[in-house]
Amino acid sequence: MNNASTWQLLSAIMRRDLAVALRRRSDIINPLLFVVIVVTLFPLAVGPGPDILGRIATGVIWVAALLSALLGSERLFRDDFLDGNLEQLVLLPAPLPVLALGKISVHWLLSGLPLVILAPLCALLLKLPIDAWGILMLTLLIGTPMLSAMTAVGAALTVSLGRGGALLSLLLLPLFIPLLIFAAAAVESTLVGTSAYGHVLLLAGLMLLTLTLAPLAVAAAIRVSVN
Amino acid sequence: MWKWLHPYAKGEATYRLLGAWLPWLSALAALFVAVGLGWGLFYAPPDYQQGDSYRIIFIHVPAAMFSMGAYTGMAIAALIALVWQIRTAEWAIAAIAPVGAVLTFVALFTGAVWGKPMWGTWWEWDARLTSELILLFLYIGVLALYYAFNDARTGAKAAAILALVGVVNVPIIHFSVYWWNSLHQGATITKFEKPSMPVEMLTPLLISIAGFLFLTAALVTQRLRNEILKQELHRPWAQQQLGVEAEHGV
Amino acid sequence: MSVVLEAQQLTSVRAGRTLFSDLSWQLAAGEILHIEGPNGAGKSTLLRIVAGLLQPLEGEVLLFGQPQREDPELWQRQTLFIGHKPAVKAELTALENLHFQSRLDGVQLDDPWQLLETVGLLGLEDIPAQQLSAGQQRRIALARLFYSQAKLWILDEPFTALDTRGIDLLHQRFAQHLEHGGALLLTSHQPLTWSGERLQRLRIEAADE
Amino acid sequence: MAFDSWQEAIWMGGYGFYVWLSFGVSLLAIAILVVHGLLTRKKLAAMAVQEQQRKQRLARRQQQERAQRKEKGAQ
Repeated sequence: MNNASTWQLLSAIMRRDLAVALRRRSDIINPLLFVVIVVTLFPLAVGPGPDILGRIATGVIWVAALLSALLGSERLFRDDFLDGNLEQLVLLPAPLPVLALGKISVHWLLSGLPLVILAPLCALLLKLPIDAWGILMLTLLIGTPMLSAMTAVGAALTVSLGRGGALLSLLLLPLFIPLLIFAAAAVESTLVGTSAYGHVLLLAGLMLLTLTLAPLAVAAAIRVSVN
Repeated sequence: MWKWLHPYAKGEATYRLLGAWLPWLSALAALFVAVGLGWGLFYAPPDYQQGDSYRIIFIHVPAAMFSMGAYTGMAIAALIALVWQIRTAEWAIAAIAPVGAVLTFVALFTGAVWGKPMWGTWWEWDARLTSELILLFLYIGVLALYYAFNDARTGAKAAAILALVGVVNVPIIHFSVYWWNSLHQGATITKFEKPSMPVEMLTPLLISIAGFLFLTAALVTQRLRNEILKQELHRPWAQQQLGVEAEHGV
Repeated sequence: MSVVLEAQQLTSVRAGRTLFSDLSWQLAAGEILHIEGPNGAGKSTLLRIVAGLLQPLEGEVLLFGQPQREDPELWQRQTLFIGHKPAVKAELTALENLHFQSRLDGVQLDDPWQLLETVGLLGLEDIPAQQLSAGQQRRIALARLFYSQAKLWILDEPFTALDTRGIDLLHQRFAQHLEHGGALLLTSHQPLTWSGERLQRLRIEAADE
Repeated sequence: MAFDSWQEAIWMGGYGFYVWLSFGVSLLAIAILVVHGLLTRKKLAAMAVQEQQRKQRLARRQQQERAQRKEKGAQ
């Protein structure tokens, strides 16, 4: 008889995911390096003038963040699927969406949060005016959990395919559009001196909605994938 | 509620029912589309501002309407497939998605062509065009996922989940794109929607919309019938339908 | 003997092929059910249905008379499933794997070292699992059986990659489990060295249309 | 009729190219969809025939085997 409570199971799952991820540090670092390299390429492509760079900085950083989220998304469920832990996850006596949210949280902790911390460096490289750094980090802080949750949906849907890479971006990138629009607009409005309060509020609302619904979709997708 | 129907009988019964509808739907579609488009092309008066270029509206607006409508229909089928595990609903996803994708393409193409005389460019980041483009990506995503799996049932379920995720996102994407458009292009006015339309233009438009409704229904029916046959190909009734005499008890 | 597990008219269709239909059986406490059949007959599918990973097209599975669908959580608390894939994290050591796995199984391990010794992994405990052999990884997975309190064990090819000593060890553990009123459902290509009437055999073969 | 002649109707006040391009491509796209549906049905029929032939082959082989076994039994 397995008497573990949902919280005990959730904490065990999260601790194990953390322990595994910390053994494979390159999986954490590579997507971050990817962002830095993409950001470095832009000044080389469009010229280093601060007016152009400052204008496109937010967009570049956000698009790079979206792409790096895709890059790191396979890590979410691929190993669990291959070694059989995904089916054991389904068989745990706890609501699967809760466990899925746990896995999403760990993924965010190791991919989203470092990106937020890295943002000032990217902003510096792209000559984003320093007044906008704070709001850029704030939008990333609100937006990256959404990225983790949405990529989890896509990763769970394609995990049993083995070659999900290109398909995954087709599925996910259209769904990232609202996030991209509102995050960029928030930074933009700060740059032109108006309040970004409304945008941030909207982003926060979207984040709550995503974090509520995405775990349900992830759970359903995992059940389909372990078939 | 569905238990009383034998699972093997469901496919055949649905197939026959759809077969009874198909000629009527096709006839209605042909009639209404022909009348609506013919009237719109030749008998409706020209627009006082846009001249005759506005006639694209008779195909653009219905296509745009049912590109969204088909997505909603697909999402409803997805919900039924996931909650009640009804296989016909799973197949309906595969039947609706290509039709919706083509309607989206039509809306996108006509919109772009219309943009040339209106804005002087083949592609304008207009709100409706942009959201139709994203809708096209969503359709392609559902189709790609559906056919990516070896097991048809797994593919259908995965596509159903994606369709539901998409339908939650479509209004958000739509709103965000319109809002983004107003932010960046305050000068360009979306000319697709007219505040008021004279009756001589509205009547053919409504007929055309009705025609596209029947057309969508007929196309989906045709594909759903194919999909049922494909999944039940090994059953004797399906082979009979396809003109193969099934042999029993060798 | 009380009936632990009951299958009622199970039918499963995978990729358009009927694997089995109208399959019914009972499994009482203290009994083993050995599923036999050629490759692709649907043995694993049947096990996964009983575990709750798959839904049968028709029919139902009952545990202590309770249908699976009614309370899946209770079902998961009473059963233990080990499939083809060992569910061992390649990056973690044997000890860490046991540590996390036992927590997921709701068990506080008093002496993990004792357990490691039982399954013959003592001395290998701090090597990442990916550097161990297939049989050793299998042993990590099967260590779950030595603390499990679950009433029903569902094991898909448990002897794969094990040496004779490992197989003997498993047999001993199975005997204990049955004595304590547990039930066991398994597939295996190896012959079971099992005597007596506790062993039931069920042969499934892909049904022709 | 909003036009005086068919030439004018095709000319569409100078917008003819855009209007007819839109209508032509749209109808073509829908026609492709219809034809694709019809072709799919044909392909399904071919697959059904194939499957039946496979079954017949299998049945014939089984019959042969049975006959051989009988012969052996007789010997």
